[in-house]
Amino acid sequence: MTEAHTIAGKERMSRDFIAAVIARRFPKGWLVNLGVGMPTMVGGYVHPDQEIVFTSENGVIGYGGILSGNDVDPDVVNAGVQFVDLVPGAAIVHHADSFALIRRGMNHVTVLGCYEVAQDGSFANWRTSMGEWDNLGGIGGAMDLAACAQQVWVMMEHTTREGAPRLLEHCVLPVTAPSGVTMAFTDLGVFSVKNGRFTLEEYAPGWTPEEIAALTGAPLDISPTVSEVQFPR
Amino acid sequence: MTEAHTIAGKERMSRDFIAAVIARRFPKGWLVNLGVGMPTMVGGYVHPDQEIVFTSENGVIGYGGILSGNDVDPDVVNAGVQFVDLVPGAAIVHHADSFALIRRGMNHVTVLGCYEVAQDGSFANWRTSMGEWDNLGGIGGAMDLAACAQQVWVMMEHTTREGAPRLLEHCVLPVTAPSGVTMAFTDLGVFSVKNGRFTLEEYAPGWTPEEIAALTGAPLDISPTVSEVQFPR
Amino acid sequence: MARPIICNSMAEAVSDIPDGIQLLVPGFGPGTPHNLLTALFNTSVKDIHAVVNGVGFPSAATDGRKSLGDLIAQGRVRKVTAAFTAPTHPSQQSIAAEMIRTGKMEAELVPQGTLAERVRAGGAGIPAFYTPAGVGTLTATGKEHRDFNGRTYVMEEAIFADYAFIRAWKADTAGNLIFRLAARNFNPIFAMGAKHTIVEVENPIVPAGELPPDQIHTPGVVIEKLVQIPPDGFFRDVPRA
Amino acid sequence: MARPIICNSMAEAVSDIPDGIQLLVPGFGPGTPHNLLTALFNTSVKDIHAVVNGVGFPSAATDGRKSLGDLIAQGRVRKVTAAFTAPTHPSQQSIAAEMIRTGKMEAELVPQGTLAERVRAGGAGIPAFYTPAGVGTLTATGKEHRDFNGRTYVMEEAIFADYAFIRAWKADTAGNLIFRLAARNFNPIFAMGAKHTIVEVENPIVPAGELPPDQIHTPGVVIEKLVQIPPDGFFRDVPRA
Repeated sequence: MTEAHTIAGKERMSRDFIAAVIARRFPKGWLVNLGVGMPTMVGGYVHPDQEIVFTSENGVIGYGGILSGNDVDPDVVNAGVQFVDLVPGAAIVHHADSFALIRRGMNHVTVLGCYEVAQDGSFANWRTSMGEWDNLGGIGGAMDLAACAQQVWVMMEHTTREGAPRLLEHCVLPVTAPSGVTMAFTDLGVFSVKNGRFTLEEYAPGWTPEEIAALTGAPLDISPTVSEVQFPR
Repeated sequence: MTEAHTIAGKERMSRDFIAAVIARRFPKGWLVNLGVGMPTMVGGYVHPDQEIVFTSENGVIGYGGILSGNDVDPDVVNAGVQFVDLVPGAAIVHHADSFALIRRGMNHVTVLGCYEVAQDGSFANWRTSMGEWDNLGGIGGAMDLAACAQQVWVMMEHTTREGAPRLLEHCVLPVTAPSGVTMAFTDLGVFSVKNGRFTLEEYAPGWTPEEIAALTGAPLDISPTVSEVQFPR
Repeated sequence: MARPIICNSMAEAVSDIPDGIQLLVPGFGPGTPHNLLTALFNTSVKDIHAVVNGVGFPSAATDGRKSLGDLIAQGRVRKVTAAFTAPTHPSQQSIAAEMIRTGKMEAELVPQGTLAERVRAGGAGIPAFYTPAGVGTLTATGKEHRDFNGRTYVMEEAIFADYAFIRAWKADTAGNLIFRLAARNFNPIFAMGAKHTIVEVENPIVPAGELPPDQIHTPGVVIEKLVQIPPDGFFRDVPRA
Repeated sequence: MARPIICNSMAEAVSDIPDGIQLLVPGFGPGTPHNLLTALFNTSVKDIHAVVNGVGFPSAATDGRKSLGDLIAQGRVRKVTAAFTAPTHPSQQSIAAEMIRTGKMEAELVPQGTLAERVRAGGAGIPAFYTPAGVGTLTATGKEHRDFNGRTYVMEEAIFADYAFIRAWKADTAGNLIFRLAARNFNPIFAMGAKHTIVEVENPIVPAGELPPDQIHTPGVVIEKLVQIPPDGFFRDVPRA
């Protein structure tokens, strides 16, 4: 435990809280790709009025929430191979057409899980080893999405279990893309990533910008309109 | 009229005759593309036992004969935009998938119309002008087909209206492909094209190999098994 | 779902198209967006770069329908990229070919499969690819050649256009499209190959959810505008026979 | 129509597969050809180069079904080309990853969209294409880079395999295939991406002509063998919840 991490005796935002914070930020009618892991939770927090279309790498265009129980359709899954339902107006395409649409820039945003994000917009989410290149890792569709979505948002823990920052000046792990992240959502706040700088836009309830800056591995600007994160209704 | 052409007071094979000669040569189960013009007539002369599948550049896989009258389906056409019917087991794909299959080498043979064919297997069928390259011409799918079908057969008149040969040492017109033709079917006979040589395999009824050689603009070998074309029953 | 705009008329659907656009025009006999082409003809839009299988002829129809050939004949098409820029037979005459020959219209002649794949690539975020079609012919003149596994290929660059006009058989309010038989042809790839895709639909546009997700040929997310063909519109190509 | 061979059993369908093949294995949860993979496991085929989304794990199922992971665990897979060669999280263990780490199995890790497009290209006669995916990452190491319109892309070469195992929902005797919902995934492109394509079919194979031509996802002309999943076969993935 680093000294900085002791600040974290305070409660951080839950994954569901972060998912809701992300979900409310989608402008109406956006096409959204949700990555494997934490991001798949975001689908549960959009409002019908937002008319968000969720797309998945496996060619599902227009799915709803994650399902469980015995009523699931075994042939309807999202990118995390979780059972989901199709919404009215859904369409299915094959994998090559799915990535054709992704590369074409169909997605207004992709929300991806993340180990590290740097102030230049690079991020790392597919390999935890820094060793020599040995073709080991789990990329999935993240590199295609990161290179081609109109925006890349990352959803992540602000620090490692040991308290080391995950928002950095430079990524230490191999990157998923050398640039592109515009927003980072952590358990401590909402950060924009622009012009090579992190800016704190919203902070977790009970936290101060200074406490968050102390847990951040890069210079942190504070937005003039910074405020506490509101849990969306 | 050249002197040679006066030999042509003799009757040449009709287009229907040539179409039938081509049709009977398809081995069982071949996938056959028929080009615009004369080749589309070939479809009317296959026997059901041959189980030939005709494909068209516009994504129709499995069509039958050319139709006329009021019972045609206006949405079912071949590469010549002639109305045809679909056979049981037909499938429709879009234009990019259609040419994906063509480039993949799906077609055992493409039968194309032709102005000139040379002994090296090159042929010309898309432009009648020898002038400077001005982007004028009608290629259609011929270049994709000629480059990618497993075999290229050409169906053509043996001579121009003026009596000049269309089987040549070298094409004069701009080529559709610099090689690839394996068989040429003309109104005077059937010719294999192999190792840089034309070989007469069958001659039109009433014609002699020598008469045909005289109307051919390249050296003509005579097959040891040469025979008169039999009109297939 | 994000929804395309459903227009009330063909005129409305083409009302904001500026001069100078690159326009994809599908069709291979059936599947031609006659209604949108006619509506475009009735605007003043010019300097069009049309991407199309064949440049065609002015419409011979007496019912008011117009084709790309009519726009060409009026000098409103700056350039064509096509697999047929002239009739193959010297006995046939074409206004378009004459305009190309005399320098009044620019032309790019490409193999049909290359044309289809260039637009597919554009709609798939692929800037260039290699094909064997055309190698050793005039159409490969000036293009980069490269060998893979002992065979020579030519590099072709993608086309991603400003606009596409599409002709669909069925559509829902989410923009999902189904085409009918050989009317499909270039439509699905051209629908993906442009920034602004406008669709004329033969059947009444149904609510999202009514078309089976497994039977959609073009996902609605790439569609900007839908307009149903009105009762007095140009519905089907008349059988020629 | 030219007809694919209809096999009487999974064992018959895989009986002539030699060692050393490159094999396409689709599936993304649903759509995995479990029956053919199990039949292949029960042969002695080895030295396989598998092209697959993820290397996976040995099957945990108690019903006898085997996965690619079982073939890998037996050392019968020489190489994998995949978008997942190891679990992303260090807490997870994978036999496949350990074999790759220790040099017992060769691996090529590629972005998923690149994997899909490489096979699509192979099945489309396109030897190489350019993509932005992976530029600036380790996966682009040693690959050719090139700029188009001011953006940098990496060149990727096609994959055209010896064999593909396919899982279809419906099929006819002409080999035409229909997939169901997200079970489609890699199946249509992998079906086109190999010299020998073998299909396990969930529903009874119907006579040619019974499937609507407009609803075919894979045209039968690329199919070599069809085999219906028997009553005691592995029909569907069991819901996990």
